[in-house]
Amino acid sequence: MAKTWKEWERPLIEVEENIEKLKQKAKASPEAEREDLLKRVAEFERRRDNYIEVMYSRLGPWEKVLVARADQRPYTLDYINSIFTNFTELEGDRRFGADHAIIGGPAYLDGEPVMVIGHQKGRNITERQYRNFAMAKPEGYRKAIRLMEMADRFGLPLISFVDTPAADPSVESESRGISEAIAASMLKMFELEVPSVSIVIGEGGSGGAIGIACASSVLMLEHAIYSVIPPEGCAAILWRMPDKGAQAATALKLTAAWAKEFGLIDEIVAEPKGGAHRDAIEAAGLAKEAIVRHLKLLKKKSGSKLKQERYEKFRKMGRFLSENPVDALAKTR
Amino acid sequence: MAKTWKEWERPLIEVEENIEKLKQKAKASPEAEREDLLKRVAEFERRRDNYIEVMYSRLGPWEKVLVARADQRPYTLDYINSIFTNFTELEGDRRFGADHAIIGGPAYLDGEPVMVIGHQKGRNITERQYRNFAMAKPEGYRKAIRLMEMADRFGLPLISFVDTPAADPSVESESRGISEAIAASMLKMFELEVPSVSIVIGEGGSGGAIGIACASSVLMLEHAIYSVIPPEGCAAILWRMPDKGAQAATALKLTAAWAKEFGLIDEIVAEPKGGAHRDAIEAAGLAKEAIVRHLKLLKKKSGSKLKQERYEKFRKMGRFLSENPVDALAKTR
Amino acid sequence: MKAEAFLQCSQCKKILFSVEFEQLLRVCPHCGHHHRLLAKQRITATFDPESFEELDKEISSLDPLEFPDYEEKLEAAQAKNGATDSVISGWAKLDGMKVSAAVADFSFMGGSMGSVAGEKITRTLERAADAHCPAIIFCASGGARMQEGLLSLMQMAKTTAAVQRCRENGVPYISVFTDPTMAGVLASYASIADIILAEPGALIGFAGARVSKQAGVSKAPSDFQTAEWVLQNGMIDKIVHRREMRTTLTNLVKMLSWRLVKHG
Amino acid sequence: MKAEAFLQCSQCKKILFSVEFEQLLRVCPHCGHHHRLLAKQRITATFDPESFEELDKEISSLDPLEFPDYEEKLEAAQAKNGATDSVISGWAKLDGMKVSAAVADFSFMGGSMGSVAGEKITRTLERAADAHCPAIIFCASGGARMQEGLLSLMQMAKTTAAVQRCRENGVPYISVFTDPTMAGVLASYASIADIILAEPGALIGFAGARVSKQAGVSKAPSDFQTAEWVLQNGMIDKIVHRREMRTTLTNLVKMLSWRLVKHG
Ligand SMILES: [Zn+2]
Ligand SMILES: [Zn+2]
Repeated sequence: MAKTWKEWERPLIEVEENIEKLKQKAKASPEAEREDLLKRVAEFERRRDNYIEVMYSRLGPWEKVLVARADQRPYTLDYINSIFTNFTELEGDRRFGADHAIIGGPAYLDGEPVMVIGHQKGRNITERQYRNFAMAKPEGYRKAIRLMEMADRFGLPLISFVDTPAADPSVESESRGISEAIAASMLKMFELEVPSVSIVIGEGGSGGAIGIACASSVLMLEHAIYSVIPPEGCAAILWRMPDKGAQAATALKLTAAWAKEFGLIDEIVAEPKGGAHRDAIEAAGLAKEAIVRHLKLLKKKSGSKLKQERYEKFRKMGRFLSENPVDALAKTR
Repeated sequence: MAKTWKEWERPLIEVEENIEKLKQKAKASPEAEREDLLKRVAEFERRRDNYIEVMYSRLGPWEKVLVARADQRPYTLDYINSIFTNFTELEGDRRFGADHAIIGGPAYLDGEPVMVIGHQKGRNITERQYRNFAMAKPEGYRKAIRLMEMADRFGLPLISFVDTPAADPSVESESRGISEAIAASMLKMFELEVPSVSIVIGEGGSGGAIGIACASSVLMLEHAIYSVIPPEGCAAILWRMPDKGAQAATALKLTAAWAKEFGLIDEIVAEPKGGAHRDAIEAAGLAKEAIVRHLKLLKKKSGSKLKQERYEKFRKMGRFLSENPVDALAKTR
Repeated sequence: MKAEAFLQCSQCKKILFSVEFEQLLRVCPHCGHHHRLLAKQRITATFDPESFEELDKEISSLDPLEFPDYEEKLEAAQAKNGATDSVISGWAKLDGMKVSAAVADFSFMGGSMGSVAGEKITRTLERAADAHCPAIIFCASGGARMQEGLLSLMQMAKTTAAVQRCRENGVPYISVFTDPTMAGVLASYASIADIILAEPGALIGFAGARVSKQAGVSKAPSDFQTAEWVLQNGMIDKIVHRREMRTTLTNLVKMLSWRLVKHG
Repeated sequence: MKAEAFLQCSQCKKILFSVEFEQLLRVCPHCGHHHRLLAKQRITATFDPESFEELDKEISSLDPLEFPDYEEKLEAAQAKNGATDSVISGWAKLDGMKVSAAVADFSFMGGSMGSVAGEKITRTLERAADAHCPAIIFCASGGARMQEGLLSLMQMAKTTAAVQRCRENGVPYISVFTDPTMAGVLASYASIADIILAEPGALIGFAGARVSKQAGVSKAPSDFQTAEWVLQNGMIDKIVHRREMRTTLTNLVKMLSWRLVKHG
């Protein structure tokens, strides 16, 4: 079982390498042979594309985990830079400190201002440490709350990008109330009278994710995951075997399809063929289209209506058995 | 020039000691002499009472500083215990840590609930350290803000006791935003739709004091002080002589009479003869009478009216020269 | 459970009279350790006698994910505990005053919050908001119920939204952290109550102590994640001994709901 | 002041062309040090050319406490600086957009806030709230003006109350911390702006560094009370180079006042 996205995509990478070699060979070959080689390159490329398409249309839960965590996957700032203009990062939580795992600030979306927040991962070791692996501390959530308040005060719709393995569980974060910060952030999202759209672009990791994902519309990328616990953690608890992550991923039903099936997200946003990391620009374009479409509908509603509908949407979440006929009806949703 | 209240009250203390000696002597004397001695005791006591009355009716600014800081002066908890019932201290700032320099919680005032907050000094070394000399950190002000929000949410009038040399100026307090905390606390007081009464009971020390003193009615005890800077600090800046505190105290006009004269407080609350420390129960009784009287008037007003009048009261504070006839009128207030 | 005449305090190892131990609300007379209570014991210890009226009894957990062994675990917990899930909810009274209450039971699958617990907490808060009476929730939970996957995570959002309803209606909500109050429960409705009380020594935290200690740079102090540590960090308002809980709650609830109850 | 052709950077000691130095808005081309600006220079550097319309010119300081030497100090400052007090206030424009602005001048009695500065700041915020246009305040102050005693302290409350007016009217308020922004100014209107920007290297703090270092247990880091340290502590939103200030302010102000300006 592959443990990383790179390991799992290795066959594909080998094909890519062979294609590259053939291309080089063709370049160095005499005219007569070259044509033949280039034909083979084209054939390989066609097959590779087919392979990618099939492979990515049949991703199992564990492969989704690997893809969602892929270190080439576009991160929040990639989406921000593609989708918005004039993004101006604002930093302060006004309480304790700067947090680089959650970023945010106002920006224009098609010429109208919005407030953007999101978890930010790092692409290399230095960046990852700077971003604390996108695990936000209390300061991150309190900054998010401040920006949400600002959005509400000035009538800017809120858009949040969700991509975190979990909230920071360190002793320091405990001591400054990471639990309170997450809960207060959710509470603030339910108070907002502006439209809000959340989009899970990679890892929707438990409390750290839901902390900024209580929006009017919750979208989820095709290959993103959203889970109450990391599959490895689940496996460790269930079977005392953290390496049974794949089984746990299956058991947890952490895919976009299941989230939609259970009525916990509003829409699955398609990714480019072969995953968002194969075409970050196209991925951002697809995400933007969905965000804009949802915002357009939400903007027609009054603040109190937005609040009420947001409440009702989350209010319905859950599945249980009820002997009360009214509940019983409700649960068949 | 006396530097402490004890030093300054020394003559009085000596008189007290002499009276005590005479009493002991009388007790040990034969009947014949005793009567004479007791007469002398009575005479001394009468003179002492006169002396106290005269002394405390003519306190200069520096003597007020000494009395306001007196380590026998009643502190916030003394007033709370006398004035209210069922006071239940609530501790959390929900952000960083407990602060013991500002305390607060709900309590009953004549059978109706109110929210009480106040700076708390300590009476011995251990207590003083525990209370950080009543110098609140950001946590203290953020706790106060939380309690004010709670008061507003549940319609409890707010009563604050002001008694601090200053806000905590340490590196840690700076790093967690003591300035923001004070400003946000004032801001919250202007947002309240419940009646609020502040009473300066001892030292009203600059930003640390005003942070919880932006109330609908601001009262001040007869011998309390209220100042933009400690007189010693002022002397250090002006004359590079911190021991010229007495001159600076005079220059700063930090007495209740001046605060009233400038329209910066609403009422001076009388203290028992010889100062609040001579009869803490009576002092609390006098404070309670004033608080209750102000609250009674304030409770008749709507939330928006309270807010507006609070705004207008502070809006008028300041003295300046204006060539504009409208301002000129205003400044003659 | 068979009633034994004696038992041993798990904390100080001293031998206790069972009858006395129960009279002391399961607080050890020697070391003061607050032993866990079953939900029903908590209700008896806290609210006016006979005042508790249980609601939401008709709902129970499904196995929406068809999660390995979940059905068996649920059935075993139900059989052992007698309740249908980890939270009991309903109306109660404190010194005659009506309150909407929920009490979690750690002995039922670690007090974990799945769809049923989330629904009961939500209803408890909604009833308080609608009836304009205070809400009191005793927390005791290891966190979200893994076996219901994302549905469990969403209970954090759902219960938080219900707290917002209480706020909007000016209804006081007090939560009490009992041993343990952790993870998804701590990071949702539990931590945003107007007032938070805790029992002495209760374990209170977001992540398991092992995880926390591995992360970050600071060392965990010896009292890490105890009620005492959490108080010192400003996250709760007061540590209240079990025998004082009823009085403290009554006092607070009366003061904060003064406006809701017509006076004069 | 006589214009010299050359001058020396007080920070890096390098020799600068006066003309170039002014063109660079008094930022040293060698070390990047942001030298202090007079209020008028700040206005020119920030707002649309010729757009600033000064108001509140008619008010000036009294000596209500008859404080030793205050009158003389005031007169000397007025003579030296040309302004009547430490704050200049009025209407201005940013890329054509009307804003209510105030600019403090450290060279006037250390930018201290007495009744006049407090009144001007308050009016600036009130004008913004009433006219539904953004407020921008450049701070530069050692704190409250001691010589006006408690009247100065009350300016903290008064200006804070005016910020509340802006909030209530949904009007954005941006404050910019320039060197130095301290004490009573920092602990009132300055710190509760919707957005806080700072110039690089600006000194920002509540207490004088000497006092801070004596109090408490932590050692002050080498960058204590600089804009960079304050950013790291979450107290401000962004450090902005002086040459970018105009663009950054314009961009932010336009986004936050979108709803105030009728669109579509
Ligand atoms: Zn024991
Ligand atoms: Zn230089």
